[in-house]
Amino acid sequence: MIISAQHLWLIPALPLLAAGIGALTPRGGRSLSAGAAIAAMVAAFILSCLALRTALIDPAAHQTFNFAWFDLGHGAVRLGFLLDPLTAFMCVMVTFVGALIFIFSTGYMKDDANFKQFFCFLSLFAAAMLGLLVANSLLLLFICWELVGLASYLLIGFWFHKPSAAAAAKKAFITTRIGDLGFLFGILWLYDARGTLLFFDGGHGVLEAASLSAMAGTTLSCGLALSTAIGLLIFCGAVGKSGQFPLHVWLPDAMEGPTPVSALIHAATMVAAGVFLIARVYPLMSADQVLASVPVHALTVVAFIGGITALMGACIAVAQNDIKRVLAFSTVSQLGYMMLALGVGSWVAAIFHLLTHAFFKALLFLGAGSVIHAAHHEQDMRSLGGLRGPMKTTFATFAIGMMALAGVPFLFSGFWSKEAILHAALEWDVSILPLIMGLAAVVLTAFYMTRLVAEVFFGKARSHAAEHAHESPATMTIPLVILAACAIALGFLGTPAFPWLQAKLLGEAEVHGHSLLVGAGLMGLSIVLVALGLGAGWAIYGRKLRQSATAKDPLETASPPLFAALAARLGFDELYAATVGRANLAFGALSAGFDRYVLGGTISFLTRFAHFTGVVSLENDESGLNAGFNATSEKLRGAGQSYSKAQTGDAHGYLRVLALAFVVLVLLVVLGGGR
Amino acid sequence: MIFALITIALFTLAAAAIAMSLRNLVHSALLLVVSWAGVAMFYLWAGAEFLAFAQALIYLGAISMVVLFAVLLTRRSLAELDPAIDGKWRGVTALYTGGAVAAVLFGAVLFTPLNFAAGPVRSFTVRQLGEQLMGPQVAAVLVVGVILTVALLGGVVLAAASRRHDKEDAS
Amino acid sequence: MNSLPLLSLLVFAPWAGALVLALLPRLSPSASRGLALGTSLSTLLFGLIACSDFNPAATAYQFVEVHNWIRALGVHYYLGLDGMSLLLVLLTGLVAPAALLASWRLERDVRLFNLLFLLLQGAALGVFLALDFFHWFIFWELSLVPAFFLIKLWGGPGAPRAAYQFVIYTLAGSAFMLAAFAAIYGATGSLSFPQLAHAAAGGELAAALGPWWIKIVFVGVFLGLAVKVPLFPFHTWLPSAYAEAPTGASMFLTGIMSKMGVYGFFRLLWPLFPAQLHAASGVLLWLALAGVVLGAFAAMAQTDLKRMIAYSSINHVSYCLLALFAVAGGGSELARDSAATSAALTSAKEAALSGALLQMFNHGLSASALFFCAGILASRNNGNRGLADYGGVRTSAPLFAGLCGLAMFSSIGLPGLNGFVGEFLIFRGVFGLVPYAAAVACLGLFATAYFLLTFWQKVFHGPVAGGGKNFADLDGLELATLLPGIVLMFLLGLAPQLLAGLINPLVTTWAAK
Amino acid sequence: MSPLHICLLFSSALFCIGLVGALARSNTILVLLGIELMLNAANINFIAFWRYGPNHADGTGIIFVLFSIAVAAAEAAVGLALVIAIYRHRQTIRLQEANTLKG
Repeated sequence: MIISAQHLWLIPALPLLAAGIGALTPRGGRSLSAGAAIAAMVAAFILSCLALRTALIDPAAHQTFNFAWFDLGHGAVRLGFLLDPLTAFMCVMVTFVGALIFIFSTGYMKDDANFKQFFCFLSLFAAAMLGLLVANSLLLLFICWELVGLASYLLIGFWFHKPSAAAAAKKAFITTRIGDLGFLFGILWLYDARGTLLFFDGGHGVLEAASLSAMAGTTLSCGLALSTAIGLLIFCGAVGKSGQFPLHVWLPDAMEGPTPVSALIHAATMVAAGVFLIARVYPLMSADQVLASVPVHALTVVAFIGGITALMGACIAVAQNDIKRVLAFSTVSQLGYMMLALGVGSWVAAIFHLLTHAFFKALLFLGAGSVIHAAHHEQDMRSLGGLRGPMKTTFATFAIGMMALAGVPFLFSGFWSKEAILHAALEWDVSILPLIMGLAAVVLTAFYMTRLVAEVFFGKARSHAAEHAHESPATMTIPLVILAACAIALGFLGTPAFPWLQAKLLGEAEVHGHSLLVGAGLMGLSIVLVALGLGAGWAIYGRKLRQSATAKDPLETASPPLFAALAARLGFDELYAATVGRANLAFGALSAGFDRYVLGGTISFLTRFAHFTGVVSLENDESGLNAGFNATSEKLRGAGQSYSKAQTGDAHGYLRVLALAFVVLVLLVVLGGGR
Repeated sequence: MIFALITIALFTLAAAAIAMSLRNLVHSALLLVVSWAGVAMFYLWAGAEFLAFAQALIYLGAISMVVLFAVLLTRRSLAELDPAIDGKWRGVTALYTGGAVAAVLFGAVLFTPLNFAAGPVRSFTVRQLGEQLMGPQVAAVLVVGVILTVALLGGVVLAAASRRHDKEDAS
Repeated sequence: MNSLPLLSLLVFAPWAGALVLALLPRLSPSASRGLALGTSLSTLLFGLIACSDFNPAATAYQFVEVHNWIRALGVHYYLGLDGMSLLLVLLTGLVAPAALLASWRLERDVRLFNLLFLLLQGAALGVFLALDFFHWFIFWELSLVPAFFLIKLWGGPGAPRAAYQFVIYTLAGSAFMLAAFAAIYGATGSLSFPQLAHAAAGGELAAALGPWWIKIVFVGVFLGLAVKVPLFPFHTWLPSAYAEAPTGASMFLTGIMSKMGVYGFFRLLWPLFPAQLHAASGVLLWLALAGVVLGAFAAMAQTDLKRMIAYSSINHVSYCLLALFAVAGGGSELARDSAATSAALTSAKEAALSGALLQMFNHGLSASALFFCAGILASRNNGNRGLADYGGVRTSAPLFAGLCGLAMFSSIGLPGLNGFVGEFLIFRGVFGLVPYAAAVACLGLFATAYFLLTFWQKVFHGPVAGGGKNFADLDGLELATLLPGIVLMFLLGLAPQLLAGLINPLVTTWAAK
Repeated sequence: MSPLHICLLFSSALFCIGLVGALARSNTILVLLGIELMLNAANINFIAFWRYGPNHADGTGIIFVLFSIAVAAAEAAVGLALVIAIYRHRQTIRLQEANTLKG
């Protein structure tokens, strides 16, 4: 069976169907809902593999299938599907990780009342995510982009009766929407400039040479190239979705959702969508590279944002106590790495890291989920401890994930992908700063992961829940084992000696292996740094294990203000609440007040004025005068009332006024000289 | 011709003026009937025979009866008389207002050059009238018919429903 | 093409129903409900017949019925339908029965309520189909009378005041419009929209009125329409009127009545005064932007659910006008490379206009659904509509929460639901014509998401509290009211071609002007 | 002075008499009758202009007066019915006391 671009719609359609089934089954249909979701994911995985096979036949080709969505004016709004190695690899990863997490969820969510709904939302998410991957149109991509946002919203707020979960869901949606507005604006600009949003359309697409040179050749009044401006706006969307500085604040809070959600959406797939987006529009982002004399290149901004995020996320992760929050900030940091890779010009390194990260971070989250499940939803690692004994499988797999994340050399996939990124940063000739930030983050990553493992799995159980923990069921451990295997194996897709993945992504049919010695100095340095981080972590947390849940953290004892600042996540939430949030509410109150007092006041003034004239027109109603000025007139009704004062009910009076008015009118006309 | 016109006018105006100043309502009403008859004569004079007939039928025949009934129904006793003019102030202002309007109207009439030829009396036959009414003006005739029907119903309802209103107001 | 006087049937079917209701004073409440619903649905049927016989490729008026009416004044009985009218007729056919179903549980004076409602529906349809100012205006004003009584008699505690405010405001606006059309009639002797539009395109209208008068006349017509829409700052009657009206009337007011104003802008103001609109578009654009942004932010500060939705209604309707004003302005201030200019401008105009038309339909669906949901909330909790009066409703009423959430996300403009397509096209067009306006309007998008999600969070999420306790989920009747709209939201979100196909040729013609 | 002038003066005078009557009298019936007089005055004008005007043949004036008379009849019927209703209600027909519509 050959899967080509025009069949690609099947991949997102299958989970969508499963979501529909999930939505329409009655409350009792738990197994139907979950079964449909898993079956759809497995089927989508098989289709994705077939698509990958098709894509690898000619990696450089972009197979497209475009169609008109609806008529608009002389043309139509067109959408399309795109099949190339990037799409195919991402699809395989999403469906594979997704299927495993779905299976894990059947165990994890077994006792939840809304079990069916959970799988419905998960399937909806998978459908949207896969749609995002196969899109050949920025518009279709944006549509799916928003839909994954919706699924994320629904799933973060899955335990909606918890106020914190409800608030976190809203925060996630709103924060990413800020970025999405920039993204939307970029789309509008691109659409306006090029008249289409298709990526590849036989030479007319926005990512094709003619379009790119036209956009790079247009200079705006501010000195930026058009492609830079559009690229930066699109990057705004990626900043929001991928939790980059300064919009990263929603991602840690998103851990309010069930752990499989954190694993799937907020670690492996959705948050990486921003990276995917930039990789997808990479020709556009890099179109301004040919220009020497522009104030800023789009990719430079990406690199610095990525570097800052990588370092900041890693710093904050050091001081977190909630097991999922540590992992969340680690995700922020790793996404920063990917952005850094994109920025310094190696999008294949970014995608490589994206793929490996998806596996080992999903593994870590599911491992954390397994721990949390076993410890009756105890997430604070100060209250855990000593789980190495009762939860052997979880511990082993978690350790593999931890080593992959920390970048332990040679055996683990994280090492190779991180190495590719650092290598690219080294070769970047604009600035050395991103490389330094990346290297600093390497140390910190190794450090905080050691801290995490030491606190959770070593020492003695520090709470009742931890003492009674036992290994999770097979539905949960089997996915862990599979993911752990992948976390090791995946690294060998892209070693410097045999960069198969990179070659395929770049569309090179041949694999040109480099020697391990290329960049060996950098590799050596990073190995030393990893060792440093691991050693420091073990020295501080491993040798002298925590004795009780209330004991102070060694770092806190060493430097309380720094630890407090990091634990408070550098105060970003408070900053935003004090500035953006407050300004927002203030503007809201201002608008309402404007409506009520200024407009209402104007009308009230007009009313009073009308009231006044009404009173004057009535010769002999003095009480009206007093009443008129005292009465707080109620908008127009007040005017009506004051005019009604003229309504004396005296028919003679009316007639008299009528007659006299007639006389006056005629005299006016006559004395005024006719017309 | 002009003499006839002036006679009719003076006759009508005199009747109307006296009617408006009499204290006895019944007398007033009767004099008004005379005045309406004067108007009917004017229509005859002007050559609008059908209108004269209509005026006689409606005003002299119908409205006068209604007025008399109303007068009789609303009086507690036949002997009771209304003051002709209710208070000095009201009378004076009425006269001033009327005088001002009259001055304006007379001025307007007298100072407007009206260059229409005073041709012979041309009659307008009932047949012509009927054709007009049933032809171009048929919509208006329908509307008038509806108005008359509604007015009839309204009159009946108003006169008949008053007892219930009394009760409601009392409660 | 059709021997039946289809459009007359459309307009007068509801009135015939109202007449029957009026003549049968002893009709039982349930029978009158059924009769009203049936009559109301019949307009949907006629609308669908019109839709199936409609030829989208022809941009002229179709199913035209012209009869001499008052020959002396040159007044014709003139009905006709084009893509825009068809869209709104279909919308009326959808929203009105839903609103009647929403009022099914009303107990007080059922017959009178249904009678007034049918009158209102007939008047609205008349506005959408009439092509001669004379009876167009009659329909326009007649829609006020039943709306006034519906608000005043069945509304909340503040209803009488809100109803007076509503009527006085709208009447004041209409008075200006009537005077303006009297002037037009005096100058041209014609009241038929197509004729006048033709005259305006040829410059004869301006010549007949003179340069000074045409401005005054433009302002008069503008005022009449702006109050009805309402355009900022003529909107102050709206929040209380929408909030105090009974649920069914709120649904109709926001779904149909506000569209009457927008329709007027497209049918009257733009074709008749293109040059004046062009000249004024800079100012008007800011007014529409103020509606978009301030409407959304004012909604954020509301604590009463219905007032909040009312303000969001201002925000959404302002998008339509934003698009129109941007198109009328023509994007002339843009400095572009000349080769691409005209083609790019035209396609931006096409996008903005289709967006505006689609937005009218979409907002009709989503806002009426939201008002219905607010009505359900209020009806289960003694009429309390405060945001703080509820909590955790989703726990006890998941179905209701889900459907209300869909309506809400449609209103936010989530892709995949109907709201997105219209808003995206409007933004696309406005960006191409007046980029800064699109940038400012983005604030409105953000605020809309913010306050609707706040509403959702406070009412549906969190621990069960207040009115959320023992909240009964939707029953069959409520489901029947809500579900067709929700299904359509999905359908139109995924296949906008269903509507776009009807209006596209028309829009293309407009944009080429 | 042409006959048309005389006709117009006649109608003006009749109108003013009606007006003074309506203004001066307090009896509602007489006020109504004053108004009837004013209507008659207006009718006289129609006829006068029809008689001396250029478009004699189409009879517009006559038709107008005909309608006017019809409406006047309706008005009189309703007006007098109202008077009777007010009288029953308030035991008076003095116009000054019928001021329920006072704002």
